[in-house]
Amino acid sequence: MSFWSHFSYAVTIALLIAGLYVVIARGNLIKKLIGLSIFQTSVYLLYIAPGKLIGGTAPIVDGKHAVYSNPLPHVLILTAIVVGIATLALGLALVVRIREAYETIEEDEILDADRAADRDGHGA
Amino acid sequence: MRHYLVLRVIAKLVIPFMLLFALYVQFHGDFGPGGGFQAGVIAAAAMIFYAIVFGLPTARKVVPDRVAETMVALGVLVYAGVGLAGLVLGGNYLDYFVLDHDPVHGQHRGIFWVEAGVAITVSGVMLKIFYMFAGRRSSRDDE
Amino acid sequence: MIGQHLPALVVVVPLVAAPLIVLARRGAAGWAIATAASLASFAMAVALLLQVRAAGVISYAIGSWPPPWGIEYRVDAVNAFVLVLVTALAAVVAPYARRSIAAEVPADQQYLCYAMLCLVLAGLAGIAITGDAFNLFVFLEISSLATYVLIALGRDRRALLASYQYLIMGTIGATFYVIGVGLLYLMTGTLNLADLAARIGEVQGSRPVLAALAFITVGLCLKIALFPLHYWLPNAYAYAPSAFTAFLAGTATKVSIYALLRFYFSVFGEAATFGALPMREIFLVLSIAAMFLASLAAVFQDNLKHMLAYSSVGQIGYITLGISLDNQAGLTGSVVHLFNHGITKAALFLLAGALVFRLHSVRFADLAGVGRSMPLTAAGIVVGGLSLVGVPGMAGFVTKWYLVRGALDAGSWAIAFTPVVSSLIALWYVWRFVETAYFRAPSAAAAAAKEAPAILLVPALGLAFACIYFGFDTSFTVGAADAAARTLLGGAR
Amino acid sequence: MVAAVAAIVVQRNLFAVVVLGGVYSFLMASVLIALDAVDVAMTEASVGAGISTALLLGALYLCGAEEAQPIRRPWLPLLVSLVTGGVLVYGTLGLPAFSDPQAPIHRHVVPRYVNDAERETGVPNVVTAVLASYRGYDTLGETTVVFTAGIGVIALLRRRRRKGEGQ
Amino acid sequence: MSPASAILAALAIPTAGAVLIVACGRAPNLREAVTLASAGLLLATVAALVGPVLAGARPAVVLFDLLPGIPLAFEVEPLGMLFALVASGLWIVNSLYSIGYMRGNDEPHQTRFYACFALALAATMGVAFSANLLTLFGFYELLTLVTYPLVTHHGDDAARRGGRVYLGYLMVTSIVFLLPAIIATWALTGTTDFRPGGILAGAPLSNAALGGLLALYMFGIGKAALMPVHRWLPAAMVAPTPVSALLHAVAVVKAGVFVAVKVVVYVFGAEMLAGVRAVDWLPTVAGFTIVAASVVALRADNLKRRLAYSTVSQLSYVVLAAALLVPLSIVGAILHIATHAVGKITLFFAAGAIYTAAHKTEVSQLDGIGRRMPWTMAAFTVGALSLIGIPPAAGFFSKWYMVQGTAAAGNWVALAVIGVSTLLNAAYFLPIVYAAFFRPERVAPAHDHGEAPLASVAALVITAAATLVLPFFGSIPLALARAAAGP
Repeated sequence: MSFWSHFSYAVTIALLIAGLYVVIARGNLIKKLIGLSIFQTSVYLLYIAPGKLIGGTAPIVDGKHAVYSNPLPHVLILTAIVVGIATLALGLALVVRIREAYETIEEDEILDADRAADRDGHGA
Repeated sequence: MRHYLVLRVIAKLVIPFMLLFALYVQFHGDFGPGGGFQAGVIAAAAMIFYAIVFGLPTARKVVPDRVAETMVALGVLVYAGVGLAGLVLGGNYLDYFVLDHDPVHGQHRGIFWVEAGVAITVSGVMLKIFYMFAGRRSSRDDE
Repeated sequence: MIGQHLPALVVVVPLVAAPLIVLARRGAAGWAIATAASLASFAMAVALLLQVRAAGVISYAIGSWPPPWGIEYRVDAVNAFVLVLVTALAAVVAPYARRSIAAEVPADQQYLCYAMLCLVLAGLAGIAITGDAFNLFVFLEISSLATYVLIALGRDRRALLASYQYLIMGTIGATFYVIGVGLLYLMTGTLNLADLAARIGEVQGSRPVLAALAFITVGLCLKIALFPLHYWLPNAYAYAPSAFTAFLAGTATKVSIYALLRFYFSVFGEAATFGALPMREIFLVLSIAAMFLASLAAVFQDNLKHMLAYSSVGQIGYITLGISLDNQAGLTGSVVHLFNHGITKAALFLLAGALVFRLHSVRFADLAGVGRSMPLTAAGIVVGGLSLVGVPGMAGFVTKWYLVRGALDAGSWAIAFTPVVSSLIALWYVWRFVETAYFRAPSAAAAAAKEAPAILLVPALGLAFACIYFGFDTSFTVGAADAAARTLLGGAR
Repeated sequence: MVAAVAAIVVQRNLFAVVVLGGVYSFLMASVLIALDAVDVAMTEASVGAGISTALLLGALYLCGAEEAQPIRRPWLPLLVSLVTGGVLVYGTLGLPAFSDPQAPIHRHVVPRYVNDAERETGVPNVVTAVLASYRGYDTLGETTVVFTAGIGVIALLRRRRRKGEGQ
Repeated sequence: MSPASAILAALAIPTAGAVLIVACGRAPNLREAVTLASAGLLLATVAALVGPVLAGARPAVVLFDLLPGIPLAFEVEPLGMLFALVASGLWIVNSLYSIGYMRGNDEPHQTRFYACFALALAATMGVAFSANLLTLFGFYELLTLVTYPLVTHHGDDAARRGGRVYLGYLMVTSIVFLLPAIIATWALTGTTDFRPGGILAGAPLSNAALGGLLALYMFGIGKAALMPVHRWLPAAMVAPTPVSALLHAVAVVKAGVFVAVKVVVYVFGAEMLAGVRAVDWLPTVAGFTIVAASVVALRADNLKRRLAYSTVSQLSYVVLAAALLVPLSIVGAILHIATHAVGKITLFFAAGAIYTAAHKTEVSQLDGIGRRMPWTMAAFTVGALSLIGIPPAAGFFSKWYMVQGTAAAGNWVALAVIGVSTLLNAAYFLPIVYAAFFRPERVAPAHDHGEAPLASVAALVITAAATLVLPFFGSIPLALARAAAGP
């Protein structure tokens, strides 16, 4: 198998690594979410690319074509995209609330604030 | 951006077309790309555009919060309802064949309704989310 | 006629209930609908279990599209049991929720709370019952999103951060799962679990399959909060509204464990799972680490909910230990512990909720002497605690009995000692509560408190009693678990 | 596309990051079209470039746009993500080659969709057919996810007196 | 009442008693009346079983499956019969005594005290009659749990600390050693039922494994207080004296040695063990415990502490004798459970009476106290004689059988141990008696006191009397012991 035969995977993996890295490494809650969505989009290619057949067309049946690319991954990824945006929206809403409760969206500053609160004997 | 006359005129022109396009995507989804989800998004985008141009309160008059929230729930109910209809008519859950004496028509009908359900919920949700963020914004300004 | 559609209805009923609640826009109505829905799906789950016992595996083709083209619901001894657990806890928690949520959540959000509860129930039930790998992911996300929201509705502002962290971890986990499923799909061309199991044979041991195994394992273990991936769990449990914590603690991790079992034994197959990669050793080490480190962490919490949360991480170690033993007795122990720990932890968190309801706090400092002012609640917590420890006559004992037996069958005395020793750590942290509640001068709050209202006590003590009942009458739990273990080991699916 | 992502990783001004994110989504959409996934492309464009960008901007407006301090101890996260990638590389190298018509995904299950969908459902767009009928239950779930997110956001952001918070 | 239903009644009566006690918490007199009544009923019920059992019947009840194949089941065999007889008999006297003691020192939480006490008896009956290891284990743990509130009765820091040690030792040993041993037995033999001649007899076990299993059992039964797991016994001394009496004479430690003997006889089987070299460590450990504990007792000045260590050593007699594995010694062991019970309870009653009347706890304070409390100290003397093993006190006879046993087993070390420890017993008891009667009071007591409250004195006189007359009516215990020891 040549490198090109798996090129799409290489791209996928590059995106995946970048996204995951942002999620874990960054302290800014919004930046984390962006990383998360990149991480999710990387999966799209993993599903879609293998569905492509060179010489094929979009899976909309008309008399003219014989070869169609695989529709099932498309369906799955449509769902995946929707799930992704839903998660993003929810995450952002959370971030907004966090911002209002803590006046910051930097993770470690928030943790410091909580520790301080603990020292003052607050807490659940 | 209240006083950008040009923008408002353009908006008045564009928005109906956006909605039209949404409907096209909705119903042409069987033959070309597109379907309930995309249609819902576009419709919502149109409303959001309207809200940005003419201001949140105006938009809220056109589509009140209550309506948006109802849409959110309604869409799911429509979709799940189609499934239950399949049950009642003696098929399995989400069985479209039984929706019409001719199974293929049944399929058509089922797909039409579920796509509608998706569109309703999606547009409702998008709009509602936008209202929420925007509303939050104004609330934070006057806090 | 209804009978044959139970598999769909058990999920759809709560799923439809959610939008209805949103339309109702009222706390009271929402509560009524949620309760009705959860009771209904509980009844249906029981009926399903009986059907499965009578007729064997039930397959339900949604949309009448035969699998693998359509999505299939498939009920066997394993997931019928899990379904009963999930819906039963929902049916217990729902009545309890009214007062508890009213006390902890602002009025205009309560009906949303109930809608979310229904969605979580629908999602978890969907995970448990589905026979389609991708459908499992969709319902996993339904339950997860609803869970994030419910956690964030907790009173403490830390609930927000806990929810956010869970959202990040949960999404990463779900995405890992999708990657794994994707790899499997690319190798076999199908998403139906049974079909996968049938077709995976020819590509068994190939690299993508191994990678898929790895990804699915990590993804699900994030959801399971298997040590050391439990980072999100304690705060999530501690700051969510009490009623929901009980439901979450009793069901969410359990269902994920079920999914893992399903993939290991039904899809990949026992041999491949434990043969290809050193899964057994990995799980053994992690389980033991959880059983000791997490339990020890539980000892040093200053807050009852945190203590219970860490104890959950430890108890999950018991379950995975049984998996790693990979023999009849061990798996029976695991599955039976799914149930026993489910009811035990739910009971404990419900009672903790009763404490919150009266004392507005579950810190040990405020619980001092609560044994006198709230005797029933405290007694219930002691019962649940003893069940965690695994005192004979309690549900927890049955688990330990089978785990030790499993370890002995696996021929290792060393492993046999781990569950019993770690149960002593459980004794340690449970006794911290006992001494605080009974042998310390009452705190101001505790002295003022009255016993919790009946609507909170009845469900909670009901579960606490169940801990004792299933310690004596093990015919249901062990019977079902034994059948489940056979199904898994037999790979009959 | 990779470049855009790289930029996102290093860039610390969140506005820029969001805009780049939009660019990235458009690129992704075009790639998807190239792969014949028109529906997906359309969705990705409207969602990734449209909605999520709008949401992010809204959130930024509420939360401020500067990402504060540089990354602490980047090595562990780097390691984790690299290991993950590594496992995936290991896995993908065993996969069938690009556009191999003999790959299982083209031989099993799918043929029925492509060949019989129009006859069975009367819908020429196979994607729609599968989405709404064959795997309609997934789509119901997907709709429910959207619904959940919607009321979730309502629950979180409805203006409420903030009693009890931060105590 | 049929024997089977008698078994269930033996469990039900104390339980119901506990419920009633809680119900009558407001009215102390009624409450104590309930206690005494249920104690009397229990003794009657248990006594009703003696006849059939001596006649060779083995009344049994099988309730329902606890685990598949392992039912909650009871069966009365001679050993359990004797144990139940002793426990229920002493409960009466002990309640009588408690009434005097608890009122004399107006202790708090008396309702809780009596209720837990009754429950402890119920658990003891369960232990005595259980027909398989699982049932036994359940009641064994239950006994630990219900006695915990008794040990921590005062609820202060000292009590909490004592309670921790108590619970810690008993739970750790039973869960970490006993439970795996039971499960292993189940895994090996497929059953947990007690059987004359033992169930492990046919099991495929190497000698080493057998020795290990025996070790798990013997140290798992922490209640038998075999060194080094004896620490909980002195720690539990923080409890009120009637509780100490319960722990030492009526229920807890007795349950320990009872289970130990039962395991040796009905799980391993004496004949089977007799051939195994790998179990020879047991007599050694027991012997060491006997001597070491006696030495500690000798050096203890606190009276109750001295009694506690004396218990540790006396119980190891039982284990030692059982470990000799010859019928005579086993008879001795079983008899010793009974004789030590009556003797030791007398001593504790006396100690408690002294504390109640004179608030004295140290041996060195007891000079001349015999003149003020003649009955008490007389009883104390009788108890002491019995434990030393001087005829005609009951202790002599059990020791006599043990000595014969050592001879029969040809184990001269054990014989020596018994001899030495007898001297030590004398050395730590007789000085007390001497000082009490023949030394003048060094300091006049703070307040001029006489005997303890009547109830207490009555109780300790009864037990002392029992110590003296037991030998003359010793036929029943002896018969039971013989029946249990098998051929």
